[in-house]
Amino acid sequence: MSEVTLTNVVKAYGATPVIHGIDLAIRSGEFVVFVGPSGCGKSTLLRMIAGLEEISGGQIAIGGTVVNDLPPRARDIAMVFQDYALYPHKTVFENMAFGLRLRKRPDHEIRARVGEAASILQIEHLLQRKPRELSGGQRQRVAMGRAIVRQPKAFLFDEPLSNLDALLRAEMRVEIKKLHQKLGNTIVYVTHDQVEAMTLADRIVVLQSGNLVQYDTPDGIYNRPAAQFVAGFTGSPPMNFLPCRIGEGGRTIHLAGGVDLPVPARRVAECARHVGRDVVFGLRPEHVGVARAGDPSQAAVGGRVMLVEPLGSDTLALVRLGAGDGAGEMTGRFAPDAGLAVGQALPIGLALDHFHLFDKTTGAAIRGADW
Amino acid sequence: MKTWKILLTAALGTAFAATAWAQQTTLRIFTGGQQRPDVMRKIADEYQKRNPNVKIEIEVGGATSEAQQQYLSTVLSSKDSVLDVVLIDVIRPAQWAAQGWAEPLDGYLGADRQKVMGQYLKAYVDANTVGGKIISLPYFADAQFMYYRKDLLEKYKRPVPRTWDEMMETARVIMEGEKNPNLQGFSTAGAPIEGTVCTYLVPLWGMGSDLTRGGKLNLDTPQARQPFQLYGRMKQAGVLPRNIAEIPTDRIRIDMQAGNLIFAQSWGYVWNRLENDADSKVKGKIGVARLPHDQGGQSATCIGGWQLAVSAFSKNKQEAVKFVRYLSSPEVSEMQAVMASHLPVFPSVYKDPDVLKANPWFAEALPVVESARSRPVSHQYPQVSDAIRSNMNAYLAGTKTTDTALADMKSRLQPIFR
Amino acid sequence: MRRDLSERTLGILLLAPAALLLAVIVVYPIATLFVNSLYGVDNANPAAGEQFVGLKNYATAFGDERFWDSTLHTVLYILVTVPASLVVGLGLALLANMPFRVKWPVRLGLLLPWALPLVFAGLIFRWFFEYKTGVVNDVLMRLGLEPLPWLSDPNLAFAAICIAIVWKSSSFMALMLLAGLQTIPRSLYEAAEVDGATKWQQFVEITLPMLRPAIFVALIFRTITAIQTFDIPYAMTGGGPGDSTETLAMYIHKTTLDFLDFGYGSALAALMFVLSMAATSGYLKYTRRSSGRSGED
Amino acid sequence: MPFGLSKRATVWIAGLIVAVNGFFPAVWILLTSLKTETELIRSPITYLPEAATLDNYATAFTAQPILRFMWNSFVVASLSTALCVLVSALAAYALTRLRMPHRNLIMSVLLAVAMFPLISLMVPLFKVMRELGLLNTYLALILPYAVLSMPVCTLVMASFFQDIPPDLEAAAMVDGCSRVGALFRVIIPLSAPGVFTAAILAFVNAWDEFLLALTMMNRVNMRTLSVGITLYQGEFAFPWPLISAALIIAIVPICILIAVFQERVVGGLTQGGVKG
Repeated sequence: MSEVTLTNVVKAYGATPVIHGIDLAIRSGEFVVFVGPSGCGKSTLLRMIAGLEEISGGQIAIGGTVVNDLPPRARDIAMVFQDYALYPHKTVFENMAFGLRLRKRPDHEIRARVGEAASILQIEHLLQRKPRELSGGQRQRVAMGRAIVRQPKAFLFDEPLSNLDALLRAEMRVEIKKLHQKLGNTIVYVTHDQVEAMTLADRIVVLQSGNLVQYDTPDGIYNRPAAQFVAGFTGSPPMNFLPCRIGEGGRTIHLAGGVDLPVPARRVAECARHVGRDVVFGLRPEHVGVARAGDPSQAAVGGRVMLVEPLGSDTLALVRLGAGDGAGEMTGRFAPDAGLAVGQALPIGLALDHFHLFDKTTGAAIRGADW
Repeated sequence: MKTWKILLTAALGTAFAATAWAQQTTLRIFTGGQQRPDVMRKIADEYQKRNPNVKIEIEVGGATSEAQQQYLSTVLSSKDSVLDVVLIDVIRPAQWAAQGWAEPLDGYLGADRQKVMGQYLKAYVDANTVGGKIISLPYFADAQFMYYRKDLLEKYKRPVPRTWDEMMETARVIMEGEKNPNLQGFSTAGAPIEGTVCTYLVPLWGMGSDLTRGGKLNLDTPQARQPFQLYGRMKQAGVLPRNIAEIPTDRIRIDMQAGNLIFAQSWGYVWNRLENDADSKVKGKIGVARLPHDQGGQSATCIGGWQLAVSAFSKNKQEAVKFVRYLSSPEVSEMQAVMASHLPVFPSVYKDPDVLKANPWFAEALPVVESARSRPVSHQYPQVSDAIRSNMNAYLAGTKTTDTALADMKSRLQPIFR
Repeated sequence: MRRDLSERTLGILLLAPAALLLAVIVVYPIATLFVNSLYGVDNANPAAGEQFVGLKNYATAFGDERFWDSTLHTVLYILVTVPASLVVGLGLALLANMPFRVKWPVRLGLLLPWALPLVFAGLIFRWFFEYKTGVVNDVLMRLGLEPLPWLSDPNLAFAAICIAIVWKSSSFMALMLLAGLQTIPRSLYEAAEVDGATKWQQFVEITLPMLRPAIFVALIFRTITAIQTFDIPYAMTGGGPGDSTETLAMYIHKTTLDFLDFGYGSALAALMFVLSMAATSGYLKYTRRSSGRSGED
Repeated sequence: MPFGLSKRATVWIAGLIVAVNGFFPAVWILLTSLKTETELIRSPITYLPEAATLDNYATAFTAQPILRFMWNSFVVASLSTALCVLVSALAAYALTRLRMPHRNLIMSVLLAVAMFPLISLMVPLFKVMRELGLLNTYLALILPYAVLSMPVCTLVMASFFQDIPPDLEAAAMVDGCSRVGALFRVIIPLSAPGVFTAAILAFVNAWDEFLLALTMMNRVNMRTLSVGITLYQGEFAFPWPLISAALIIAIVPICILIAVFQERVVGGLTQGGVKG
């Protein structure tokens, strides 16, 4: 059993609180990713789980044991650091063996476990080198290897891929995912990269200035963001936001510049509760495209192309809705062969089944009953 | 009235200086910080007044004889002509002669030699003459005295001791009577410093013996062992401080001044401090006497004091010698005695009423100074001193026996006095 | 089009000021010194001045018991005070590296011993070890122990001098090591902590190996100064009792500036130079070998 | 935490140990400077002065021009430090960042120089200074002090220079710096902690030095502090209370200097270059 449970965990530096009472239950064997912008407290939270930061209040339990007062070495965890924290004076083998040696495991066991981890990570040929002689990716593998050999209750990853280049990062992401599937340990993983979070996690914890904003599966985070902040943080490019007002009977959404959007029938009831209110309208880029005549799932709006970014698989374009200054700009995802040109007038189709509404001041999602 | 005189002299002096500008000579004299450069300045001003063509600059060196010599060694080893006259410790003339740093004065004194040298205390004639040549002239005198607590001796009705054994006995009686754990019987220099050489030599001389005889080392005598045995007895009797091997010169004065000593062997400066320092607990309770000697011996003491040498590298030797002769005159000796309480090098000055008025104890000091002897005159005196002081110190510390200390002393001195 | 200087020419230009200063201030005097060591004064005829004597001064030194004694004392000072000030300095550095809220008293405490001129450090410690009025014996007596004649006993005097030297020099060590400590990334300690290392294991497994380059630099300089140990024993015991605490530097000082035997003093200085070369080349050899193997950080 | 102490208590105790170790002789001197000589040799000893007096301070200021000594020390120490740091920085740069032949040899020569006993160089050095006409000038001490601290400064700076990525220097040169310009605009600012450490080392070495100062400066108003303080002693006498007062006067500016710059003196080192 290696679940990790946080109950009302608080951290303050002097009088300055940085973590505001977080409750979190991580199931045994689950891969949980903490994500959020820098300064949101995600690393602090992870370090509190590791025991590297004292907690100012609340309770942390690992595998059913309250570990508040236990030093890291007694928590049965392993950690992979952002800068890898490899011991520069030890060989790769000794780096990996260090934790076992400290626990006075017999030599043959150490050799076996290090060998096994090395073969999983394909770094057998590096065992006698010093960290200095390794490439970034190799060091990353060693850092993971060091964690694996310990066979801990939980792995903690602190932005482990942030020092790698994009290609290597994608590759290592796959490796980590495979590793989790193979070992099945509980993993708590911190990143500021939403792609990593989405691809790796069983569940994601989104943190904002020391508060837990949403704890959900990647699908839930993406499709049912609990707040404008979450929506704006996930997806690439992120969700488009425009200010709006809900019209009479919840049947229309009024954007600026006189652009009105019809609310699809199945969401009218939901909108009707907020008639006349100023809210934020959100729509993901994949729901912004060229209007297709007669498609009932779309609302067509006149628009103009402001900027084109071909990605190969598809093309992103910034379009201005309405005439003149219009309702504002949105990024849309278009087919690569759409033949867009800057300045071109274009009817834009918005897939209105998928819009989100957020409170203008709190940013909280305004949810329908069907959610 | 007096002001007028000074102004007049100054005016005349300036006028004269203006005409004599062409032959103006500047003499640079080096003195230690402790030989009262302020008094020397006054003396030099007087000299300048009388010799308007001469300007005297005084360079003040470090405080201790060693610090000064280390500086002088660097200057003179490189044959620098910056200094004309140098004030040197009484133990240095032979070394200066050997190094060729001092200009021998015989030639300059010429026919005056007998007359000039005849006026000094004899020990100073010896100390300043090396191989028959006059290397320097004495500036002021010093010697080791026995200071004692007049009040305590009176209290216990004891005479001033004349032998070491009497002194030990008296000290023991007083220490037992006073029951003051801080009161020590007798103290003398025991640290590895120059003063410790005298600690060995004084009892040796008191036995009528000396370190050398006819230029040869003379330590195979029974007397050579006596000083060690003497201090051994004192240690055993508890008369000497336990840490005698750490005692430097001024510690003796401080202990005496604090009322912690009955007898002390130290230099002339101690008197003034004991009588005049604000924190002295023994004002008016101190007597000065000759140092004790062994049964059948005769009291002796070490001379100290400072000598005037003319640098061999000076470019104004003629003028320098003239100035030195002035500095080494009864007139200046008297000025020093009055202004700085420096002991005169002329027996006659001790009896001068002005001098006695300023320093009443000089009357008692004269017989002591007359019994003073010069430490061995050798161009390798520092090595001689080192051999004696380090072995005496080791003996006092208890790390060497009489036999080993004496043997080591001999083996180090042997190559010097061949 | 101005061409940049070649690296080699530039290198020579950049080294030139250092080389010029060295030549004037050190190399020329050293050369004079080696020449001097071949001259000596005939004691029978001192007035004749210094005569060429070849290697006689060196021969004399090898037969001079005092040379060997003072060399032995110097070596003993090195063997005791170099490791001791390393240990104490490391301790101070570790303590000073803790997260203090008010930092200046700690830093001042670290820097003061070093900023106090050597001569005075020696004099102050002499007073501390004084038999009757010293703090050390006062403490001993308060603890009900007998006062010790610190400076009158060769072994105690040696110990007292070593204590003073270690006090004075450990803060320099601490400063060098503190600089080294602060370049060790925190995450290494965190990794070790997570790996299960206790504080002590972290010290042995992380701090010491990571500090090795700093320790070597500090040791080299400490050893160089230890070879020249002079001021503190000079001020505390003047070499006594007897000559039992005299160092080679003190003997050279005495020979040159008191005995005025420049020839012999120069020869002794040359021999001391050989001793220090031997000591440091040992270090250098060790560093070069180990750096060749591991690639120093 | 060991011995069941809270972290805060451990930190406190650590600070106390370092501070006490550093301060106790200074405190002792301070107390001594308020005592009279007779009190000083009392047995059993007194720690706090019985009748504290400031007389020793008054005497310290009047008996010798101690402020002048301090100024001399300050001028000599700071100028020699500047010279030393400049020359050593150039040398360290040449030795670490240029492809120089015989690097190790040059380094060894530098170290060997540091090993030469100063005492035995005194007479020849005095001759050199006299030939150059520098006796009794600040230069007579500035030059030798700069040289004596050169090895340690070069070594310290070299170790910091080594850690700077070559790219930074390359960037500066692409931006239009010459090599020497890159040294002054990039390498030295980036190794500020190292330069600062080297400077402090050189400064304190110069501030402490005694033998050379004694020999090269013999005019009273050119003496440095370490020599100047010994002038308070007598041929026989060593007036502890007075000398203690002079020492306190001498230490105070250093303390203020350290307190003002303390963040950089040690704290600057935390920046630790640009690793990682």
